[in-house]
Amino acid sequence: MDASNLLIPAVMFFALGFLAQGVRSDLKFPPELAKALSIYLLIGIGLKGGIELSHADLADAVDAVIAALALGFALPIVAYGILLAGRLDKLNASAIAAHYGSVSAGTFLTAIAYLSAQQIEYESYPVIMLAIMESPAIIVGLLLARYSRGNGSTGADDARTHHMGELLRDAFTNGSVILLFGSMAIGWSVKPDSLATITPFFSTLFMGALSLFLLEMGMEAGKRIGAFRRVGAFLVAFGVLMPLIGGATGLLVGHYWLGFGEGGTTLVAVLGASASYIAVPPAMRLAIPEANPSYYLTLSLGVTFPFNVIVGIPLYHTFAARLAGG
Amino acid sequence: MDASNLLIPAVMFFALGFLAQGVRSDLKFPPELAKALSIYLLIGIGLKGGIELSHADLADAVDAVIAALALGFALPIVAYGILLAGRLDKLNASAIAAHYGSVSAGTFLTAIAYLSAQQIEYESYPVIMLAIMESPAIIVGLLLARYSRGNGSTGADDARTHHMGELLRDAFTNGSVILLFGSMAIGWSVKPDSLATITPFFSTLFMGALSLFLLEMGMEAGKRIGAFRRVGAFLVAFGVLMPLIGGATGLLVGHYWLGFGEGGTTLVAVLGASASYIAVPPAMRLAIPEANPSYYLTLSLGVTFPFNVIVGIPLYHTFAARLAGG
Amino acid sequence: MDASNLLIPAVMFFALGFLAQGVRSDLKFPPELAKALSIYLLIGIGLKGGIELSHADLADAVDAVIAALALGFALPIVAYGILLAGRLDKLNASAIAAHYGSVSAGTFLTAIAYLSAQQIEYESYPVIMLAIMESPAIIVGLLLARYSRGNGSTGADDARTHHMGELLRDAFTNGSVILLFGSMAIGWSVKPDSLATITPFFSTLFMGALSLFLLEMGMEAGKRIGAFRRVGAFLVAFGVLMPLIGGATGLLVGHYWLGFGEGGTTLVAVLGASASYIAVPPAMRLAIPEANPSYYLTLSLGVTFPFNVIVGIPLYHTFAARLAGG
Amino acid sequence: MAQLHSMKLINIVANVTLEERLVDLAEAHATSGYTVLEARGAGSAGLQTGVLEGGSNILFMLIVPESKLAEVMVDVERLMKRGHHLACFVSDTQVMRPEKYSG
Amino acid sequence: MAQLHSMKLINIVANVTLEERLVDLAEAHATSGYTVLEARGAGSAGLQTGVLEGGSNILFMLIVPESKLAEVMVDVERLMKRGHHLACFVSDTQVMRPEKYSG
Amino acid sequence: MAQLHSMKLINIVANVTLEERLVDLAEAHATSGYTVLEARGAGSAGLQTGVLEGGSNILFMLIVPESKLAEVMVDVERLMKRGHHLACFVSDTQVMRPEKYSG
Ligand SMILES: Nc1ncnc2c1ncn2[C@@H]1O[C@H](COP(=O)(O)O)[C@@H](O)[C@H]1O
Ligand SMILES: Nc1ncnc2c1ncn2[C@@H]1O[C@H](COP(=O)(O)O)[C@@H](O)[C@H]1O
Ligand SMILES: Nc1ncnc2c1ncn2[C@@H]1O[C@H](COP(=O)(O)O)[C@@H](O)[C@H]1O
Ligand code: NA
Ligand code: NA
Ligand code: NA
Repeated sequence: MDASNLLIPAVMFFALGFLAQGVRSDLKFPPELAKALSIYLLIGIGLKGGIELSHADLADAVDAVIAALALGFALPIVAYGILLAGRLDKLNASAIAAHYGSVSAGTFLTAIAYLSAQQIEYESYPVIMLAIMESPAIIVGLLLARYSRGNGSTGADDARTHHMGELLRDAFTNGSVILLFGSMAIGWSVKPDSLATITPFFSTLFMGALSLFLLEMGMEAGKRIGAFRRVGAFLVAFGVLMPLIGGATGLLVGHYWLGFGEGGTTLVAVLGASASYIAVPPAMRLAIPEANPSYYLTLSLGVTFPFNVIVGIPLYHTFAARLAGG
Repeated sequence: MDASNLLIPAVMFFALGFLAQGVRSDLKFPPELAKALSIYLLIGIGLKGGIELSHADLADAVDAVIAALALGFALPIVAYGILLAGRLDKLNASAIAAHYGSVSAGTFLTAIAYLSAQQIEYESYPVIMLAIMESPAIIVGLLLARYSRGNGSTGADDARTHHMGELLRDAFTNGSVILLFGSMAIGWSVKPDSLATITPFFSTLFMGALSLFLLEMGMEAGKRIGAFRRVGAFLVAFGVLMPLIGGATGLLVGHYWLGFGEGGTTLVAVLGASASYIAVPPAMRLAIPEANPSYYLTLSLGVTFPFNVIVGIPLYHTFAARLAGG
Repeated sequence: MDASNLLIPAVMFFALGFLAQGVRSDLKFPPELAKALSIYLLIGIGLKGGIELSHADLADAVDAVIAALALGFALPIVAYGILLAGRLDKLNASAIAAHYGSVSAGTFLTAIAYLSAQQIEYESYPVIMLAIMESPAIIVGLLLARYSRGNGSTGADDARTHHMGELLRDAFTNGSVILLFGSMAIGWSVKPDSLATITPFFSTLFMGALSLFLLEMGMEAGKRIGAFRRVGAFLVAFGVLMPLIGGATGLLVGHYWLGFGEGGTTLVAVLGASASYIAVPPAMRLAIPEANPSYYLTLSLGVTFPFNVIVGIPLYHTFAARLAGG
Repeated sequence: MAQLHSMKLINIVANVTLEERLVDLAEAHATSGYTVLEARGAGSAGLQTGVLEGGSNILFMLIVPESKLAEVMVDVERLMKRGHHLACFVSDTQVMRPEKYSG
Repeated sequence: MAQLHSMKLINIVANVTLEERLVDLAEAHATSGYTVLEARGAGSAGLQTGVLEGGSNILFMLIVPESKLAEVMVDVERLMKRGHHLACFVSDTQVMRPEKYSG
Repeated sequence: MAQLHSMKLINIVANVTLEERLVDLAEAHATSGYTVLEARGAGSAGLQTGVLEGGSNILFMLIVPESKLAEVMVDVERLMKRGHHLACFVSDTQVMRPEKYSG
């Protein structure tokens, strides 16, 4: 594992944003820019996934989907257990757990940039897994919360989020989910020559737009450090421990279950290790309003995201390489 | 007419946005993004038109301009008549009529994408006609409104919009008009090698940016469906009938008057059929404040726009092909 | 000097925006768009500068840096003297002076587009000088203000900006400075093949994005004309005189000190002639709150910027050509 | 000028995800409309930078006749009881056309 | 603290195209300035999502001394009479430096 | 509905560069939080179009118990004395949970 591998634009722009915040620079980003970029990036991933899917082996694809569902359902439960063991109240534990079952597209794309910079091949299925993994985590989070609340009485007059039907609806109409699956469908169904007309926009520019997005995310992450004292040492530690657990699980799933190579296994590890800060927070705002957003945002954005970008990705890759090599 | 022709990114992203709204997804777009994209698209069309114009046959160009003016002045009067026949008050009728005399760049560009996907050639003049057609419609709308108001007394203290001079001024300093003609002048006057420096931005990315814009417009259209009951069955029907009238007129003008081929005739039909939702609504806000914006926005954006994108374009093209073929 | 040289997209889009404002068009730009574009442009310049720097001759680079510092420290003092001679109060004089010691990236890039359109080569060092010149001007402005205030008593409770340490900190953590140096470091350190992944975004699109930015800046400049009466004839005259002084100084520094050719000397002249309207105004808001922003914004954005884009650049280039030719 | 009539202005600062619920609330009470502004800030729910949807606020404004204030506030209270993080403050205001707001 | 003095805060929610007119209005009455915020919402003119110019609102704020309120409201009323769709509400407020607002 | 309790709403319109200072001010007085909205406008400091940082305003809103008003206003006054261009206006408002704002 060679530190110079981190000298890729994506990582360095993230570091620049983080640093700008650290030195209390007055650098400001238009808030709308980050929102626009995240929409653009999700569509770009979706299109890529759809194209891959169109020439993917169905059996393998189904296998990857099942593995993604398994990770999405299992990891939040592990997280929930750890958080309760740490004496966190059940509702905050449920909300945080959902974030760790889901994924961070920004981290995933940084990993792809990291692999590409070293000319490491990777399987296409993880892109599909990424789209799959948003929803189960949200669902598990809601189930944990319902269970935590005991009888649903408090939710009685909020039928929209608390009945099972609505619960599933919200998980699948989540903005990010719609964008990912919608553009995946477009990439899968549109003829290549017709897709080619939008390739310059959604594909050629992709890595540059990602860098700009990560610059802003670096600043966002930096702003959350101020809240570390507030969330407490246990949760900050959890924000470093949980990605290691998720990453290890992902390594095993990627290598032994899915039989991926060095690249693909690294990406599955990143799916397991990363925590959502775009799709899941709004979902939790509505589904578990009692939870404190400053907990889950500080953890996913301020602790786990930087940890994965700087330490995690190279680490998971090292182990993935060992597994593949062995 | 083969439905698979609709499987082009522009149409599918529009459908995706419409669908996202239909399932009440929490997908949100930064409002500024749509505004930025529409500016970008208008400049892109303008530049394209200017370049075309620079090697266009002047006589033909003048002919196209006259035809555009004719459509721009005639269609609103037809629309006004129909609306009055439907017992709509005169001021709302004037405001709505202006929208149908003008054009929708989004619809026009979707038609271009539709033709390109089938490798159908098209004349360059319709792009110029698009730029021409914004203003006359606005002027007719204002004239109809003045006439509806009887003596201009109510407008007495609003000289800025009600005196003929100001009326023309407003029609020609309209933001979209300025962008279209300004960038047309730039595309026409700048040396090719100098233009080449901005081509990657304004041309290579164009279709991708259009897809993103249509995704957001699909959501906007979806949001308007809730207002259908409010505007009433007659107006909704008008929103489907009028594009058919405008489209038919455009077919005749394109084929018999301008002698265009299959592609060009389709585009003229689209100019006739489409209704403005960017340039004209702000103009009507000031010129006919008494009219209810929820009427004209619901019609142009919620009814006519989706109708043209999904049904109209293929339909007009089928007839244009027949005419050209016959 | 041939006027047709001005027929480049950058200049014409600026003119279009200026004109749109002149005819009181209702054309509106999303404010966030200009902010996003300026961030994009600063990163683009920085990356370019960093790449240049990586194969630059160190001795020459150091020489250019020293020249940039000299200009950055000297010009504000000249400006300050002229403004006091014109009976302007010391604090407004200090704030305005800082703007003229700094530079306008928009003007600089227009000059690059101007030279490129005529296939004129230019040295790479001016890009580095641009990044250098933001900070010294801010520092001189603050020093002039402290001196103007006499004893720092008034600032006593505003330690953050008035103590020397903080003063330097603010000058170097300025958002634009961070972006320029940060992306310069990235361009300098990242491997070429890795940089290539973001080149389409930050380099290929650059000139097109610049045109869009200048369109909006043209409108901003146009909006400031209304304030000319308020700032008075003397200051407006200063806004034309000072760029001539700065430009002349830049010509001498570029040709005699740095030994640049026609292109490089033109760019150094532009660095001397241009006044900041992005980096310095916010800095002065905090450091010299007593100064009136409508003075310095009207001058840098409403007077000097248009003057340089339309008259200055061709003028400085003519003299640079003479010097190089002689 | 026309005489002014007293109304109540209800202001709610909350996460943007709550917008849909607040609109439903406005419609449920048949107000003449509502106004939404994008906002950032900080409070018990932590820092809301406005950059990510999960950390973006809105300022939701509702003009209602005093007769409607109580019933609307009951619904707002219900949202708070459910745990939603929001700041709600009510001010006196005056309008020219009271009938417009007394739907 | 310095003593506070009573002023009137005029709020107008209208389509963004009206901004130029409202600025003219503020200047016509020589107010010390004006403030504009972008907004969305819904009302008698329908849904204003803020996405298209024809469907985007602004919240226009004007602080005036009570002595000026009547004359300004007359002009606002004229806009409404002309048919413009807007919501105008006036609140009491207090400032530290009254002379600043009594141009 | 729950009873309403009186609070003060402090509004400050200033250049966006002042935001950091105003946040420090809010924290210094341990308010329960603060709200910021982007704004444009015009005043003694000239036209603020919101396009460039040097010409962009914010509307900074602070809800405080009346007991805290004086001390906060002293700090605001200090900013004005230092020369910062801003408009500050204070309104009466009412909230449901006073304890939330009386940090
Ligand atoms: N004292 C206050 N003054 C102004 N805004 C506040 C105050 N307290 C909370 N807010 C706003 O209300 C939002 C939600 O508050 P909270 O429920 O405390 O997180 C915050 O993000 C702030 O924008
Ligand atoms: N009751 C209300 N409360 C808050 N805002 C309103 C209300 N009624 C109307 N508005 C706002 O005023 C704008 C214009 O109102 P209208 O003239 O009814 O269309 C609407 O788009 C809303 O943003
Ligand atoms: N009379 C007023 N009404 C509303 N807003 C104002 C008024 N005067 C000033 N402002 C706002 O306060 C900001 C700063 O004011 P000033 O210090 O006069 O430049 C201006 O940019 C306006 O947005
Ligand atoms: Na995960
Ligand atoms: Na039409
Ligand atoms: Na300079």
